[in-house]
Amino acid sequence: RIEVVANTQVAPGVGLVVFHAPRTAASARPGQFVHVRVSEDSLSILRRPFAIHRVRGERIEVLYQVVGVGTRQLAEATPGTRMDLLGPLGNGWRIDPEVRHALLVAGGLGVAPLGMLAEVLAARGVAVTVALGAASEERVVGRDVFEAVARRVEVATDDGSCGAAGPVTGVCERLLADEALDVVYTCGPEAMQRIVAGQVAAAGIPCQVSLERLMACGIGTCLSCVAETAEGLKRVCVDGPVFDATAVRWESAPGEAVAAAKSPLGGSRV
Amino acid sequence: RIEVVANTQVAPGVGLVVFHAPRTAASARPGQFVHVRVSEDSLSILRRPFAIHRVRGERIEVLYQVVGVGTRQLAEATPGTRMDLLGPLGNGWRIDPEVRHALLVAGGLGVAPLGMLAEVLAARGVAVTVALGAASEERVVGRDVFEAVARRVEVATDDGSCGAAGPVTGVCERLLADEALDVVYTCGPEAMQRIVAGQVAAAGIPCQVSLERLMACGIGTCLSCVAETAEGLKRVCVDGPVFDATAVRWESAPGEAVAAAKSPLGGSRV
Amino acid sequence: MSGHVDMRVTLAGMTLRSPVMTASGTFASGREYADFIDLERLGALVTKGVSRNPWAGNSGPRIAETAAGMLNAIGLQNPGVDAFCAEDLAWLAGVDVPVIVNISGHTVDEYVAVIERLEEEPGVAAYEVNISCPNVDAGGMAFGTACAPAEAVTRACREATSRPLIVKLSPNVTEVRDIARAVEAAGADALSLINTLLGMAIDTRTFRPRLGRVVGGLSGPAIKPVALRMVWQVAGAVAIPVIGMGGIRDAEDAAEFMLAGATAVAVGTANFVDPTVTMRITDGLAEFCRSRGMMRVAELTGAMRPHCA
Amino acid sequence: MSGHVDMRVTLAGMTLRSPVMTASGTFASGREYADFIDLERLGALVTKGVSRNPWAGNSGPRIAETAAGMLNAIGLQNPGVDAFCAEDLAWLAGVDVPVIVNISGHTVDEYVAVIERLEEEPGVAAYEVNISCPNVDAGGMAFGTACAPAEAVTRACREATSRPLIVKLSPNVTEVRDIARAVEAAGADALSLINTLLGMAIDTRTFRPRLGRVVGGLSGPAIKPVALRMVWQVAGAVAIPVIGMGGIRDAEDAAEFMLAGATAVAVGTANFVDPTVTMRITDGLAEFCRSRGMMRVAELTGAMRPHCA
Ligand SMILES: Cc1cc2nc3c(=O)[nH]c(=O)nc-3n(C[C@H](O)[C@H](O)[C@H](O)COP(=O)(O)OP(=O)(O)OC[C@H]3O[C@@H](n4cnc5c(N)ncnc54)[C@H](O)[C@@H]3O)c2cc1C
Ligand SMILES: Cc1cc2nc3c(=O)[nH]c(=O)nc-3n(C[C@H](O)[C@H](O)[C@H](O)COP(=O)(O)OP(=O)(O)OC[C@H]3O[C@@H](n4cnc5c(N)ncnc54)[C@H](O)[C@@H]3O)c2cc1C
Ligand SMILES: Cc1cc2nc3c(=O)[nH]c(=O)nc-3n(C[C@H](O)[C@H](O)[C@H](O)COP(=O)(O)O)c2cc1C
Ligand SMILES: Cc1cc2nc3c(=O)[nH]c(=O)nc-3n(C[C@H](O)[C@H](O)[C@H](O)COP(=O)(O)O)c2cc1C
Ligand code: FES
Ligand code: FES
Repeated sequence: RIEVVANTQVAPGVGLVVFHAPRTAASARPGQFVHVRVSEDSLSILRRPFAIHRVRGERIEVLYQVVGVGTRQLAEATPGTRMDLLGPLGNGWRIDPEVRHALLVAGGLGVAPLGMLAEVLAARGVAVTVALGAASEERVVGRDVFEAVARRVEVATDDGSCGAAGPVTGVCERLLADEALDVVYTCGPEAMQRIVAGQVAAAGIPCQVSLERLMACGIGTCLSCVAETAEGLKRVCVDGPVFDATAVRWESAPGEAVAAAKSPLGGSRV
Repeated sequence: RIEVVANTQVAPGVGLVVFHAPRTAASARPGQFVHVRVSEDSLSILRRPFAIHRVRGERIEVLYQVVGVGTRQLAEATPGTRMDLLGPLGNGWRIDPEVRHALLVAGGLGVAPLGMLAEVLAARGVAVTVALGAASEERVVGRDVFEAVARRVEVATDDGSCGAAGPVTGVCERLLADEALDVVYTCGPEAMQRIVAGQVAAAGIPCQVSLERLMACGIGTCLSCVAETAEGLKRVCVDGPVFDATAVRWESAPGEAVAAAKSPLGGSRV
Repeated sequence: MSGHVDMRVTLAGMTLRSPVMTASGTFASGREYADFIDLERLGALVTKGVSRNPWAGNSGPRIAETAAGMLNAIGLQNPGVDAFCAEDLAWLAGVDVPVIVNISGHTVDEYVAVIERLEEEPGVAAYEVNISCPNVDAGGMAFGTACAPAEAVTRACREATSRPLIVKLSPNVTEVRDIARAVEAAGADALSLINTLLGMAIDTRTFRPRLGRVVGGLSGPAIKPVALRMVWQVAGAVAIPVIGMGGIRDAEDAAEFMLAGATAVAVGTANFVDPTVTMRITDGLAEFCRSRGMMRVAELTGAMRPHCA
Repeated sequence: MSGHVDMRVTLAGMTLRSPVMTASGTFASGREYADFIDLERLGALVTKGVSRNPWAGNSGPRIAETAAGMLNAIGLQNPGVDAFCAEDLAWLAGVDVPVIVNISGHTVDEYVAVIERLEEEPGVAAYEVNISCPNVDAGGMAFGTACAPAEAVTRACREATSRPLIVKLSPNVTEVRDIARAVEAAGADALSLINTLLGMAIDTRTFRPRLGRVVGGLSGPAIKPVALRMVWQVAGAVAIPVIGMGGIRDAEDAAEFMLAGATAVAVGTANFVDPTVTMRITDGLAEFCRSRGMMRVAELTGAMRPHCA
């Protein structure tokens, strides 16, 4: 079982927990996730999936938004607490060696799986531009992480308290026009990812999205997490969470039920 | 909800937890108990009943033996933890104003409901003699509490590591012969209480026993905790836990299933 | 605090102050709970099961805790209807709350005998007939597990009273809608469900059953999904109102049952965990409605939306 | 570590290394679990449900968490028996563990077609026929909820194979012993139970069902008391062996099922919580026996003692 070494609030209802997880840290790739058993004696028996936000040596960072019992328990976890953690799981973002300039578009906690991606891209000499969307200035998270490695970071807030006023998709539209981009990576509420995917398709460049589904096993056996794609039903936990935007059958999107009902990503309008 | 102000191990697998519970402390009588909701999100939803061991100002002390999930969680409770606690519940020991000399016979954690009784009796000028039974010396608990107020404290251990070797019922037999007693109060495994009750009856003096049953509500509504008595079925949580030994129909004793299977009292042979 | 939300619901001709009732056998006759809550804020108080003659109940252990639930084999211990009238009803006469008496019997005649005795009493608002009792004429198999006996008890009780008649269904059946329709046809004014699921637990230390009677009734949060499913099925199958119960421990749970089609809800096992839970649920339901701009709690009944409409 | 306790059990003519099996649909075909456990230490590996043609399963959400359990409405998604043979069985050929294939169908013929196809495959140790599937000929009501259809499927499957035939019973019935006897009479070599309890959950935020299909199957610790009761009832009613399952998450749970009469046990939902749970249970069962001086795990089967004998 894995030890919590730090756990701090970084925005209203949003926390950053750091785990000492040498094996997970050593093998994690950007866009993968961990499946966490927050409590052993809880009425809630299932694990909770969380993206690996960043890796720091033997430690991994997870950004979480408190939306229910499991994330509430996670927020209460004090350093020293040990949790059973599976991972890294999932396919992670695909990084094409040809890529010179990448745009990362995050809505709300969609920043979670993009932190490590920005760092890895920058380390490979890829120019990184970031569009961050949040409800308000105080809800913008991970900005420092991106500013440390990105060429350009644009923020959009619903109330205009920071950066452009309105949805991050507006900023995305503008950046697609301004910048010479080779690829777009996006994560956030499914509805927002869908709009971004449309904009990027119109711009004629590849786009990768990260889907979210209710998950039981997290390792590909229970078929709880399937998403409809051009290649048929795919398991988000092992075939995803990252998919080519063109392959996703948005219209199906049972994820919207999740997003609308529960998703922290769904939490903030973008 | 009530705050845990201290929680320490006093013997192998036995802890003493102190609650800051002003209202409970103010109205508690010897032999009553509290019904504790150890955890709110646990798979174990029911409260756990524990005797009030002693009252100190606005605080109450509870002696507990770790036998299962609830007592394990209780053992893990750190000072500052808050728990929902009902009580004082139950009838408590009857104290007859005529009494001049009382014998308290405890087997294992049977000492729990007898601590406050010894103090209250002594405060009223009643001579108190105590017989404590345990598996071994390290398992003798509460001795200091009794020695502070009792005229005489005799110990019996199964392995003879402290006091007389063998069951506490042997010591009881002797004290009944030695001392001029007006009443006997006993708590411990039902089988042991039954033997004591027989010895005391033979000596021709009154005996009060404290029964143990599985309890759901703790306040008299669910009829989980009934015991057969001369006056018919009684609810241990409100009509008890204290009964006149002569009224108890030992032969029925579903409590033995409990005692044998689970009771911390049943835990130690006496 | 109920504020401006109208918490009243009408059920079988009764107008209840709130949809939150107590579940039979988990609240005795309310006396013990008077120290914890204002009984007069309950929608109705459902008493423990009452039989014609005194029942001793089962030998112990009578309960066993299980994951998110508990098993009970109390065996409907009760002092009989005469003692019930003399003690419980007499005390309840001083409390302004609709009293629904839960009826037990081993034969149709025993059910009827209890109702006939209670017809003499003014302080009874309605009857809840528990058809989960073992039917001695049918070899102990519960009245509630087949249409014919369920119908027979209901019809006989119906003929014995003009007061509101609620029949409480057993969940231990293949098709609860069939029983519900049979009971409706026999004259029930409302249905309550679910009673406990038959379960068992074994002590791995002693190798013995945890319950003296080996099997018992499972209640608590563990059974909520099954209860909710049955309430939804039954509410869609009958025209009479449904009282939903099974694992309710907060206002969200209560709302779920109403959304599934329940007109009122009953709280059982949760009273053992928190004696004030019925008040928390009542206040929580009002807040639930207010925060959604609903003026009447009754709007929740059957308001479940189709999936992703 | 199993040490000196003989963990073997014999079931329907098979000698299994251990009584601990996997529950269908919670373990796929084991491949994903090979990273976590030694599949060859399992008593048997029960595959996900396989049908003649590919089944797409239900639209989501497919699961919902509930108190001490979960609801699922996967809808038996599977690629069909041909793809199953080409991929899953081919991979399993390299693993030394008895493979029990779980069979799904909408009609008796579909069940038989799957078995006929699998008869060509050497790597199948036994069949587990899931009669909880909707019977389209009977308007979708499950085969397993009435004696006649349960008997019909069993008899047809029996005629199609001489391999061990296990029939998996649904718990959503009034009298599981009746179904068990009917299935035994129709030629089943063993019974497995329980499948999931039909349940439901509603999202109080959206007022919509939590499952795309509205209702689904409840599994996990919450259902253990019901499962244990049914296993005890069935073990006492039939002569063929019983495989017990429902909420097992540790060795004590497994022991309870064996004490109630199960010859072997299957672990389902717990695999999602801890992928190594089957090994923990296997080792724990051995220790459970050793600490009680039992030399053979099989001694546990039916060893429950009467109450306070
Ligand atoms: C691949 C993946 C990566 C994720 N990464 C993050 C992240 O980095 N940060 C973050 O805050 N959240 C993330 N989520 C969402 C996160 O898993 C849920 O917010 C969390 O499970 C909610 O648990 P809860 O007990 O607080 O909520 P509850 O509503 O009590 O959960 C009830 C059940 O629903 C499930 N559930 C609820 N919401 C979601 C959801 N949006 N997605 C999947 N399952 C859900 C829970 O796991 C649980 O099984 C991710 C989800 C997926 C699928
Ligand atoms: C009136 C009364 C006073 C008690 N006072 C004390 C005390 O001062 N110190 C102490 O250590 N113990 C005392 N007990 C016993 C104590 O209640 C149990 O040891 C405790 O409930 C075990 O909980 P658990 O979760 O650890 O065990 P588990 O076995 O996990 O509990 C499972 C269920 O069985 C019940 N249970 C288990 N053992 C007992 C038991 N012996 N009596 C009643 N219920 C039981 C639990 O409450 C729970 O509902 C008292 C019991 C009663 C009835
Ligand atoms: C201890 C106990 C006693 C019960 N006694 C009765 C009874 O006398 N009559 C009855 O119809 N139901 C009885 N029930 C069933 C409850 O009324 C209720 O239907 C069931 O417990 C499900 O609700 P819950 O999960 O909220 O407890 C009893 C339940 C419990 C736990
Ligand atoms: C996600 C999921 C899928 C299942 N699929 C099947 C199946 O294909 N065939 C079957 O007979 N049972 C299936 N079951 C039922 C389980 O095999 C098992 O009978 C039930 O879950 C109870 O055991 P548990 O509580 O240990 O999970 C499934 C259960 C779950 C949770
Ligand atoms: S969560 Fe089980 S298959 Fe994806
Ligand atoms: S515990 Fe409920 S009546 Fe005693």
